[in-house]
Amino acid sequence: MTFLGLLFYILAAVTVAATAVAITRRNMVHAVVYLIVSFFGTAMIFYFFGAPLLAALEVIIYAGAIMVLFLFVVMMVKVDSPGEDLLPARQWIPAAVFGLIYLVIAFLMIFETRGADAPLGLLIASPRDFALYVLQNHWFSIEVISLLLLLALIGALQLGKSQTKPGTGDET
Amino acid sequence: MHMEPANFPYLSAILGTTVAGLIAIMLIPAEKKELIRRVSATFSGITLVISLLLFFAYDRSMGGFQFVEDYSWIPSLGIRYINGVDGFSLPNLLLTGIVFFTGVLTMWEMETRVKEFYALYFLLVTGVFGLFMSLDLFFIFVWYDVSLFPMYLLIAVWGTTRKEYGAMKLTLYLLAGSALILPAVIFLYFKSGLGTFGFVPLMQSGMSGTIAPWEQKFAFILLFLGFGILAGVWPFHTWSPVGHAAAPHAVSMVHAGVLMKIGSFGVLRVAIMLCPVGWSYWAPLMAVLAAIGIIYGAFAGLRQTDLKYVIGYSSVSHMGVVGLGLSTMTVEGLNGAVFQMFAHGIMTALLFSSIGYIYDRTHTKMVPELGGLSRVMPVASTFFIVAALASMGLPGLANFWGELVVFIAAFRTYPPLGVIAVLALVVTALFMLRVVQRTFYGPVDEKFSKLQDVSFFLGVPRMILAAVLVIVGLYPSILFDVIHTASAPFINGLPK
Amino acid sequence: MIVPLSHALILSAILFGLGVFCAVSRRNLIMMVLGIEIMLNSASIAFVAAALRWQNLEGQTFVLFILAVAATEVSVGLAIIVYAFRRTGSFDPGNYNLLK
Amino acid sequence: MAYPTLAALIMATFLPFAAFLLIMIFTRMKPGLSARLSIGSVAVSFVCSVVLLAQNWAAPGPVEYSTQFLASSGLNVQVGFLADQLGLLMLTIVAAICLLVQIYSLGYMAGDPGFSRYYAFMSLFAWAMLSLSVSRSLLQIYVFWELVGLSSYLLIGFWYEKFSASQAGKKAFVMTRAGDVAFFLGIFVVLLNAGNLGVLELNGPTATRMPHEVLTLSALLIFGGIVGKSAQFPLMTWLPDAMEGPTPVSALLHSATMVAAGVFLFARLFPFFSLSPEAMGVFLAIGTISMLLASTMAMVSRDIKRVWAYSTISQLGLMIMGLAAGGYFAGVFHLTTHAGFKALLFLCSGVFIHHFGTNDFYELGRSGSRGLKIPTISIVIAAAALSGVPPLSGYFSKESIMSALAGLSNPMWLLAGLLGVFLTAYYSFRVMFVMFFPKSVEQESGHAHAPDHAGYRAMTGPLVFLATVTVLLGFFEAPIKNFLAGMLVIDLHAPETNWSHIAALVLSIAGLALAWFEFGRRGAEQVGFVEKIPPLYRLFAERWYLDHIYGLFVDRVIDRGISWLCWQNDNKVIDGAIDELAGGTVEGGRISAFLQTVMIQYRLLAIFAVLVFLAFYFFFEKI
Repeated sequence: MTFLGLLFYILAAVTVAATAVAITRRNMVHAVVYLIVSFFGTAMIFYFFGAPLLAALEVIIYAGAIMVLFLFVVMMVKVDSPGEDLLPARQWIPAAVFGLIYLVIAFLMIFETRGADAPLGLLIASPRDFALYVLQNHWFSIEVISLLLLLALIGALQLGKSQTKPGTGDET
Repeated sequence: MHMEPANFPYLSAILGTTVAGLIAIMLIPAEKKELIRRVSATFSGITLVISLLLFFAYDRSMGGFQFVEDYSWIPSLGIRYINGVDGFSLPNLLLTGIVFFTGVLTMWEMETRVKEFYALYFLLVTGVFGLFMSLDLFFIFVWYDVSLFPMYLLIAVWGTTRKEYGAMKLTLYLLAGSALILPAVIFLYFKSGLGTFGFVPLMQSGMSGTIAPWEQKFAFILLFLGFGILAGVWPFHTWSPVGHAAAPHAVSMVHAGVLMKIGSFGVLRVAIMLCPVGWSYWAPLMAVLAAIGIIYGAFAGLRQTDLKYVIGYSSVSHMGVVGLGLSTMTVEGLNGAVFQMFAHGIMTALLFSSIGYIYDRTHTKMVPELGGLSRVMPVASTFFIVAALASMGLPGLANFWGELVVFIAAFRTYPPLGVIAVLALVVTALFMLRVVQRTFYGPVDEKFSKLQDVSFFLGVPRMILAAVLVIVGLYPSILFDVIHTASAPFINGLPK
Repeated sequence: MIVPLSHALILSAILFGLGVFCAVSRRNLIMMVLGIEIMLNSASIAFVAAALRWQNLEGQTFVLFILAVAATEVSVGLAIIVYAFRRTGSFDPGNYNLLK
Repeated sequence: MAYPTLAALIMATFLPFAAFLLIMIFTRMKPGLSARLSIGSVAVSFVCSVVLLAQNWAAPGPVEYSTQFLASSGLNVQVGFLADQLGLLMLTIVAAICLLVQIYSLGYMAGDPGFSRYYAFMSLFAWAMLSLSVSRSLLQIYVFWELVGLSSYLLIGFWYEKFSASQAGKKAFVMTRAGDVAFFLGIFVVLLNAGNLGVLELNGPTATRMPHEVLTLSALLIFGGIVGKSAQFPLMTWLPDAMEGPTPVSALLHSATMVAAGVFLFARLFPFFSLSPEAMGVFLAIGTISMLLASTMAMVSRDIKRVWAYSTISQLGLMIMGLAAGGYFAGVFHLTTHAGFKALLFLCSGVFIHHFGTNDFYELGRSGSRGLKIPTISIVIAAAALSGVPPLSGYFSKESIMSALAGLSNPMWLLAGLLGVFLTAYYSFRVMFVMFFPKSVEQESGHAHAPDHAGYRAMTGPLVFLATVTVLLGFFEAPIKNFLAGMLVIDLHAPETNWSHIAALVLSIAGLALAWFEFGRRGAEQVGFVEKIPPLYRLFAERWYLDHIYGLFVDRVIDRGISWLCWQNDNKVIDGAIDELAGGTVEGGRISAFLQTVMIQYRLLAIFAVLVFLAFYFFFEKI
């Protein structure tokens, strides 16, 4: 086991543990913070897997932008859901059952796959190469994504705006 | 099979008249009820006249399909708009014309949603007419469904006893039937390899054995059950009493008088004529079911207290006679079956029309609540009694001849079943006379003593129906001559 | 020389399972969206590992798009959640049953 | 084939039908016109039939007109007229009695609200019965057979507001229908085996081609129709109930003509039936049983019309015995004479009933029925004829039946016949003595002397005519015999056995004497010997419990048994299955809708579960 391999296992353990803790928090602020930890771990794994640009983006967008957005929303509505039944039995039991089956099958499938146990080589896609590849081969998709983001922006604005009008749609 | 083209599209003219009537009714404002009734009567009268014209203009010495119109419709699928009548469909066409017209007159006094009622009624009858005259399986199927859907609304909106239940039950049953028919039609379409839905080429390939025997057997049983549900074949008959009882009078008339004939006509035209090998294979089953239906309907009718249920069960019994005739594989059997279709249609229409009048006055159709009506409304009672006598198979009225011929054919082919069917005559007489006795005889009930007897105008539809019963009863050859032109060549042309 | 692909895939599978568990069993809309984020993230890990295994940048490209979609989804999703919260005063998904 | 003959036949048969239609459609509101139409048409029929009879009196062989009917239905059925001696004789009898009864009804039915309806039904009956008499084929006979059944139903239930009347009509129709079904099946058997339904063909060589068993079977089945229509054992109980109808109707339909149609059919197919000795044996037995049973019932009834109804059954049984014993002429001759005197009996009783308003002859006697002179004399003549008192017509016809019975090898039949003669004389004169020698007369001033108005005259006119016929007809035995002999294929072997004549005469006088001893002599208690034995009395009065058995059968087996089962099967089994199916579909829809309508997370879970299963599937598929 190499040093990097050891680091991967540590990071993986941290990520899984942080995620597991996050999804069981009653307080959403705590949950989001734990999740940020999880995303940092993921970013590190991306880096080891030779994707430095993606690692940076993971930190910036996921851990930075998205999680902060969550924090804003949680704080804005100021509800720490006191009444929430954390994990209702009629939901988590089937979820756990299916999840376990899923994991078992996933493991079986992964170990059945030939060539999956070969260790990965070290290789780094530099941001420049990556950017060139994307813009050469997927420029149209990039445009579509940008349009999507624009639409999301307009949509979110619209949703937020209709809130401000008094008397519309408060109660049905 | 001989196909004689029409020099004028009479058949399309019938369809055109009903559609024109439909449009005309839609255009009239709903408040002008009287106008709507008159328009309906006019247009239905025109169809009656045309169908009468066709009936008498049909060349009996030539036979075959006449007044044929043939236009391409969807060439890529081989669907053509072909209309034509032969000896099997002509009596049914005339029956539809008569029942249609008299039905419009029967509902003259109805006041709720007149416009919608007549519009749906015209739509229903358009489908029925189309089915009887179409010679393309695709169109037959389409017309079948066209005639089913208005039925649901007509019963659910204007019906009486448990109308939603009755309407739903009827629609589900009949759609189940059409779900059996469609696969069989498509199956035949592909197995014939002709790429056509045309009736005549398919029939020839059925006769010549291009469609293999097992394929015919398979298609036949699907088609028989599919159409048989509509014909009230035992044990798929329970929709019929419920549906009859729930429907408004004119719809009961069309329903029992014509719609059940669609079922038996479909069995004859589609199942039997397209799959003769399947027919000979399944005929014993048909005969057994029909005989059970005859005796069973009569016995079940004995216990009914609702007038319309009584008629519903008698219909089951009488349609059993039709089925028995169709199962004998003889000329007489087919003659009798088609004759019985006509006679039963007129007879039931008269029964329902009379019940309609009585119900409109007394607001009940439960036998125990009625009584003594013969004193209060002698003419209306007479109409009912005439129809009841016809239903008992009394000579001199139309039904007797159909039953006689069918029974003789059945007696020749299946002697035990023939005996059972004849024995049912006693039971039918018993329950019909019971109903007549309890409804019309006995002392007059106080609450009915002020009721009016049927007026001349309202008597007209009943008079027409009763007159047809008597005329055909006294001179049955008027129908047999026509039917024979279709049945004899068909039976003689059957593959050995 | 780091780890076999299978180990990365196992990590991804475990994270996906946790994400699904979160999305399905927490009675809280925000936590559901969080669960979806976790699932997307686990998929990203699988993509990046696969990109490394087959020396192909296509996998990384996919992760880029996943990031974009995740950002879009979260922004619109959270906006809807806030909107819905204003109307019902709750994050409980059981309350959203007007279509029933 | 002479056209005047055909025209006469058509006029004789179809005019009443025209009258029926006219009355039903146009003149329902005009009773006088209706009656005139009806009587006029029957009168023309009568004239035509008399002309035909006279014309053919000397002509040998039958006259036949036929045409193909229903050719296009695939059946080969000939219809038309068969004017042979028997048919013409029947035609004349029917037309004559129809005419007389219709005239009589002018008085009897006067003022009834259904006067027009009455005449319409009478015309319908006349049409059907006249056509039946000259029908050419069995199918045609069946058609009119049913139509006379219909008119019988309508006329029995004429006063339909009375429950018992409509009940009796229904009973009559259904019971005769039961017999008719056998007849119908018999027609099928004949048609399928002989290929022809013509009466002449069946009596001729066609029948001999049929296998013997089939012939016996068809004869027995056709006889079923005769049993129903002529009210023989075991379908006899409808006839006494049929007396609920107006008395003229009873006179016309239920004694003289319609019920005699059964015997007529027997005579029609006599050569055919006689090909099967086994069947003839059965007929003989049934005729005998009916005759004796009905006589016993007549001995205890207190209702005058019912006594005559039982006597009708008994006399019809006697005719069938005569025919079955090979006495063709005897049976037909008794049919002829019986039509006359039985119609007379009923019409006379009708006058009494109309006048005194009761059916109980004890009551009639107490009310002073002797006061009505013409009816009294006529009814005594008729009763004497019924009992076989010489020189009235009944004497001659009964004697010839006795001779036929005496010709049989087994003397049992003759003894039964003689017992019948004795009982007949006893019960008919029981009625006479009770009516005219009552123990006490409650004289009411207005009642006793004869009314003298048009209605009464209309009623008594036919009585006088019929009484004359009854007195004279017996002396025409020889000419009628010669006339009938002209048509017969088989020989009328009627051996003359004097001792049976004498025995019959002695027994009828003995019956009369017993009746006199118990009812007629001064100081008699007027209680019959049967009434002194209560179990026997009850058995007779309850009509040997036949009605109870039928009632139980219809109620328990048909209504509560089969019909109940069918109805329950429809409701529970078939509808239950369908409703279960529908309910199951709805339930299934609800379950699948659950996934769509409940919380969003269940949907997610469902998606995930499907995903898992897909993974499962692909994984194991790969292995």
